[in-house]
Amino acid sequence: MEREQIHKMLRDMLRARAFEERAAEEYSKGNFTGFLHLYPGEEAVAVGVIHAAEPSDYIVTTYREHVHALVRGTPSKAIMAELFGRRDGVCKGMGGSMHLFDAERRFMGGYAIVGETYPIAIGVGYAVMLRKLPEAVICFFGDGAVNQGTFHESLNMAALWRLPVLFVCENNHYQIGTEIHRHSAVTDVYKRAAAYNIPAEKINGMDVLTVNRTTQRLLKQIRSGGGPYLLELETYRFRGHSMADPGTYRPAVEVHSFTTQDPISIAAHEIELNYPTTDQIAEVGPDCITLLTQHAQEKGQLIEQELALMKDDIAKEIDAAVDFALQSPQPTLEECLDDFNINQRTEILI
Amino acid sequence: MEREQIHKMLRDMLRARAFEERAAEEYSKGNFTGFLHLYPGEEAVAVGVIHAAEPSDYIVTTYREHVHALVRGTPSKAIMAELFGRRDGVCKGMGGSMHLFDAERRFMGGYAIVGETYPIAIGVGYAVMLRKLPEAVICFFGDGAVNQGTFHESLNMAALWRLPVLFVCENNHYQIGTEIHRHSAVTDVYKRAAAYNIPAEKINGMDVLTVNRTTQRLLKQIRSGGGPYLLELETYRFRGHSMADPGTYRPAVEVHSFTTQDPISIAAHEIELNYPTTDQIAEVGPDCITLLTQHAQEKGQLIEQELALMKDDIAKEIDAAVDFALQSPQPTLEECLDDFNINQRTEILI
Amino acid sequence: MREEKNYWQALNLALDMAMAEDSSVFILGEDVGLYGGTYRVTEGLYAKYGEERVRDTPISENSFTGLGVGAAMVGMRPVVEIMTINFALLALDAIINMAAKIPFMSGGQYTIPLVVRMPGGVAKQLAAQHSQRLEHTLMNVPGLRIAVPSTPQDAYWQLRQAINSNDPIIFLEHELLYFTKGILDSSIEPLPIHRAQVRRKGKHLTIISYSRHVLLCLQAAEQLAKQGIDAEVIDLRSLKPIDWDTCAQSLQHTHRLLVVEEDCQFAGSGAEIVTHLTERCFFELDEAPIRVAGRDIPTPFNAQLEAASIPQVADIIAAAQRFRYPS
Amino acid sequence: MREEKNYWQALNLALDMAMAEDSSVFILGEDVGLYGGTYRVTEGLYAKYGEERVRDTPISENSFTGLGVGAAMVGMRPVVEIMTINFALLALDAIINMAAKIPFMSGGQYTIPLVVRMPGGVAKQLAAQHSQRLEHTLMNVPGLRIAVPSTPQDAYWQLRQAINSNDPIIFLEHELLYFTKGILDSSIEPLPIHRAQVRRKGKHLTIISYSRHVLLCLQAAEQLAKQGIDAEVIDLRSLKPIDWDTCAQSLQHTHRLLVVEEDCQFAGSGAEIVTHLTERCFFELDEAPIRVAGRDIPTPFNAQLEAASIPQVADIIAAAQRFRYPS
Ligand SMILES: Cc1ncc(C[n+]2csc(CCOP(=O)(O)OP(=O)(O)O)c2C)c(N)n1
Ligand SMILES: Cc1ncc(C[n+]2csc(CCOP(=O)(O)OP(=O)(O)O)c2C)c(N)n1
Ligand SMILES: [Mg+2]
Ligand SMILES: [Mg+2]
Repeated sequence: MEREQIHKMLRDMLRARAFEERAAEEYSKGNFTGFLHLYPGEEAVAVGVIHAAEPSDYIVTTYREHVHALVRGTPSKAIMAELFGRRDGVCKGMGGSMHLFDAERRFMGGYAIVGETYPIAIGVGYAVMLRKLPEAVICFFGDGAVNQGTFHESLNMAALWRLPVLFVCENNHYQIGTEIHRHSAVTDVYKRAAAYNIPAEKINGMDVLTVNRTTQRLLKQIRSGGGPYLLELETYRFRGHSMADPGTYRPAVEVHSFTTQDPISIAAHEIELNYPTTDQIAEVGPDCITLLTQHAQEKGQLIEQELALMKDDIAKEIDAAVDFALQSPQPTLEECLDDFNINQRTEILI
Repeated sequence: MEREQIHKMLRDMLRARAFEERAAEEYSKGNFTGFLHLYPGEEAVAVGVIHAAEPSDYIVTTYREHVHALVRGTPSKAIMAELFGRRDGVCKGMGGSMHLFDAERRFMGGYAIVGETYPIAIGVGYAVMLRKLPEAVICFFGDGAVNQGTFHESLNMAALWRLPVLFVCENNHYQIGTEIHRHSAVTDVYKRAAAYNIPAEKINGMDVLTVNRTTQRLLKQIRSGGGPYLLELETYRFRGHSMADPGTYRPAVEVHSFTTQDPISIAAHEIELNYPTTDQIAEVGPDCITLLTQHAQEKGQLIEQELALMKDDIAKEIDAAVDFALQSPQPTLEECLDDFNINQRTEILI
Repeated sequence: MREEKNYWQALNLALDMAMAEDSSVFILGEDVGLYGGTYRVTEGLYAKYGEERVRDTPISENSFTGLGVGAAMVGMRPVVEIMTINFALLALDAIINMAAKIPFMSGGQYTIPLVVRMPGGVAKQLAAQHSQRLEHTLMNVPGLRIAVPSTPQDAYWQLRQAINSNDPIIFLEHELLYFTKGILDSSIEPLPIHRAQVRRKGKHLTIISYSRHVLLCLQAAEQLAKQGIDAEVIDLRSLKPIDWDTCAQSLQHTHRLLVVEEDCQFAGSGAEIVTHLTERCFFELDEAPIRVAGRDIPTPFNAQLEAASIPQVADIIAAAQRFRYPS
Repeated sequence: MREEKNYWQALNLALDMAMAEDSSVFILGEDVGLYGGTYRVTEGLYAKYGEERVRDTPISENSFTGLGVGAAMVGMRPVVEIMTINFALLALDAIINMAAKIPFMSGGQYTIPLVVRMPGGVAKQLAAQHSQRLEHTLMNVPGLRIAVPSTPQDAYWQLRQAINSNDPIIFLEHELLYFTKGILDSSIEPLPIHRAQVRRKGKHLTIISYSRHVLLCLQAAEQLAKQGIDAEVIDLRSLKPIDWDTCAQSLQHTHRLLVVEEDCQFAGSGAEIVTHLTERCFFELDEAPIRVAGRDIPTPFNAQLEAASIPQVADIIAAAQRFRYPS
């Protein structure tokens, strides 16, 4: 892969991690509250996949979507301001962490009811199909979301009508505290696509280069009428499910090795209470950022100085985003009622 | 198979057909109205399966369930009275054609929202599992019902927790007017069970003996802890979807041969408007009743006289059922409010 | 055009005209295509516009309604038919959590020009699971609009308006109205979609209703007139928003309020109508408002009890007679 | 036992006692087991009763709620936890078309001793999809009962009563109540589950509310008292059925009705309360009833606007001040 491309991806992964860790910090300071689901550990997924997308492709995501928006090009300050609920947020403070939308970038939203991304994605795909355009829709979802009825319903329709949708499973092995063997009778998500005649494969979601190359191939195929596809990416989240979750149900041994939990050998009392930080996990486990950094260094595509510079730039960008968010005004009740609430808008009542 | 058993099954199939044709007649006379979904053509399914069930097994069915109740042992007069909405109906006139319940016979109800039978069945199965009893739950559903989200959700849970449920697909190739190739991306329903690691097979639903033998084997296995199983039965309905549906979307050539519709070659204008009667279809196509009769006659297990006697008995039984229904009183509003409406019952409000 | 039409024909025509004029309009639902629609509303459109624009779906209500939302976000104008409102319970996440909230949550970035049509109400012996009324539930959802036409003329125009609107609109069609007839005059300038209409002028009491029960109220009013009780009958036409001005104006001269709804009474649609008008017109009211509503029981299959479970003309008359009128 | 407890602890204790006493009680829901429940309500029960009786489920709301219905039909007493009420929109078919209707449709052959617990309400910056209120929708469903406890004492007893009941009961727990404290005294004979309770005696107006907003009404009443306005505060405790007698008795001496609800105002729970009491006590009322309710908008994420979207103590006070009191 090109040096420039690798740099872009590495930069985006570093930005992603920095953004998320800073979001956690601002949350802890009390700058906003609510549910905050962070992405550290899974960066290779969003970065690998979204770097393969054209601006004309569409993206549909879940509540764990800051990084997806960031990688898609939504300015970090507009995302941070949204987390702060401010008027300059990408959704003017109405959506918040779980509901980032960016129409300009065909970023079709973060959905917080598990399983909603499928119908939205096939809907956008249906429109693309009717218009006969060479566009693809990328639909993200977690391993837990696979058991929602909409998965089944929507994949069947996608296959029946050959809709241009790439279904991307971010398999981090957990549905909050429930490990995949305890929520799914078939734990290889890609195998479940056969029930709809949808081709599928599973790859290592920690390896951003493979993720990116695979996605490029698949999107090309989809844009040219190849029909839907399911791509399962194995990954791991370094933090708890959300800021409310210390993640203590995961045995330390698993956290350190990213192996899946053996449901039989784990009893409640065995759980390790000292949950490590993102940095500690990144150090011991396979970390997508470390992997790419090492790869680039080995291939001579990255020197220490470049990395330092990148990190520096990013730190400044994130600082600026927080400043921007802090200075952005609160939206007013009038704006909220008039602009976004259709029940007040009577002019369209033809 | 034993002569006696064959006679029982044949008798039940003949009763079933006679009951349904008479129900259609009474409906046309205006003795009741609403949705009436009839079973002619599919008798081998209900008869074959339910004859394999023990009294301790449970049955969950759809709105097309008169025959299931009949075969399970609910008296024909109690079913007919229910169709008439009378007080002596099995549900005292509150449920009607689509909602037959018979608690005494573990007949857990006819459900009219497509896809409801799965959750009810796994719920009953969960109770059986908790009680560690050697009982099985039989869950009926149509080919169209496979695309409802509950199929996916419930089968996953059934598999995860090894619930004692036999899922029985009555695949008559149609979801009202929509042929299976137009509603399902994978048209072999049994193949979709693999997404949950549930073993499955498809057999000829027109051959009552095979249906019965297979079901016996499967129920035994399930009762002794073998976990859930999916059995797909290929069948065909001779009538339209309901009394409101002349079934004219099915080309005459298909109706006569029971082959599946070729979605490409069928255009709206090609559809044959003169929809044949049950008898006409039974004559030309593979009819489960004809098949069993011939088989029994060939093996010397049925003589002409026995058959005539059976038909005679049945005709009398059905006449009696209609008389009974006609003479049964209308339920009163007081009964309806007091007995069945929990909002009026305050004594339990501890 | 000025012709007598069935209600279903008026809807069919509205769909046909909208599809002919605007290629972004498409229809989806169970058996809307090849089969022609359970209540014939989409008859002929599959042959005319092809299977992509008149799409037969699997039985997957939540997902195909959500499909409509997704398509609407990128500028299509989907008309989703939920075969009957009873199955809408399966699609409420798509309607409430997606369609109604996306415009707001996105800070106004997306509009959802979606119409969800649903035949519903208590028809003839369809039993408890197929006699759902859902007005109250949908009325409570900010971000939705609800149209409830009672005549072929309104059915035609309100559906055209709904398809043209950029907001998600729930279009409730009563199953017993499909074969009612009326004049469809496409030259008459339609009222705004949300405006109520006084169907009968009167001076003694105001009867407010919507959808099929407007017809029953009009029958009741004729009989009441013979007894010297002169009822004004208002057809709301829209349950969200409600045109309160038209209602309040009427109460200013009648001083008596009777609300007729098929919804179960407890927390039904009538509760909002009575409450709002009581708040607004308390000192105009000579007596307590009266509701004539569905009974708070699941719908019995038995035909007589089914009829007893919802307001009949006689119930409306009896209720109107409970007011004390100045002699 | 007489001890100070959190609301969640009271619920936890109720579940524990019920499970210990009756082996037909079992719990299911997302993360209720190994994880211990999102709001800790099921903490410790997985270790104590094992995974079959405290079952962690996949994200399949409609089916696992329906599973509860099926199990209840054969005599189990399932307590289903829907992680938050927001996901109940996916399970309404199981609740409305199955649980509420089966006893009726079967002609009384089956009872459904099912409890469906749901944390809900507007909490802190959970945004539009996680701030659903569903009272109005569930109230309209014949065949359901709805409990809305506001104190640890009620949480404990009403949950025990709900589990003992043979009818399907929706148990609404407000997310902001879990960490409120109160005395749990298991020796006090509990009120029937559906009985309302006068939380504060007063003579000038009757304030009716339920769940978390009862606490806000009591605060408002204290401040109003300082201004010489003496409010009676009624905690409904049950939204279906509603104990109308207790409400009507209060109006007989106050003559003014203020209803406070977190539900969106348009067709919210308050509409039924106002309408019913207006119908019943019209000539007792000196003035038009007033509702203080949630705004008819999806819940904004912004913290200030979120607060503005639901009734605060100041709003209740302001509304009470709008009445004209005899001086
Ligand atoms: C329908 C629904 N049920 C439950 C929840 C609560 N919930 C939020 S995230 C989550 C787990 C989802 O797991 P997964 O799909 O694997 O995504 P991940 O969080 O691991 O990225 C649950 C149960 C929800 N938001 N929506
Ligand atoms: C959720 C839901 N959607 C739609 C319907 C309307 N409907 C009744 S039966 C039916 C077709 C069902 O087909 P299938 O499952 O194959 O059963 P069959 O009628 O062929 O026995 C439909 C769409 C319904 N009852 N429930
Ligand atoms: Mg996960
Ligand atoms: Mg079928």
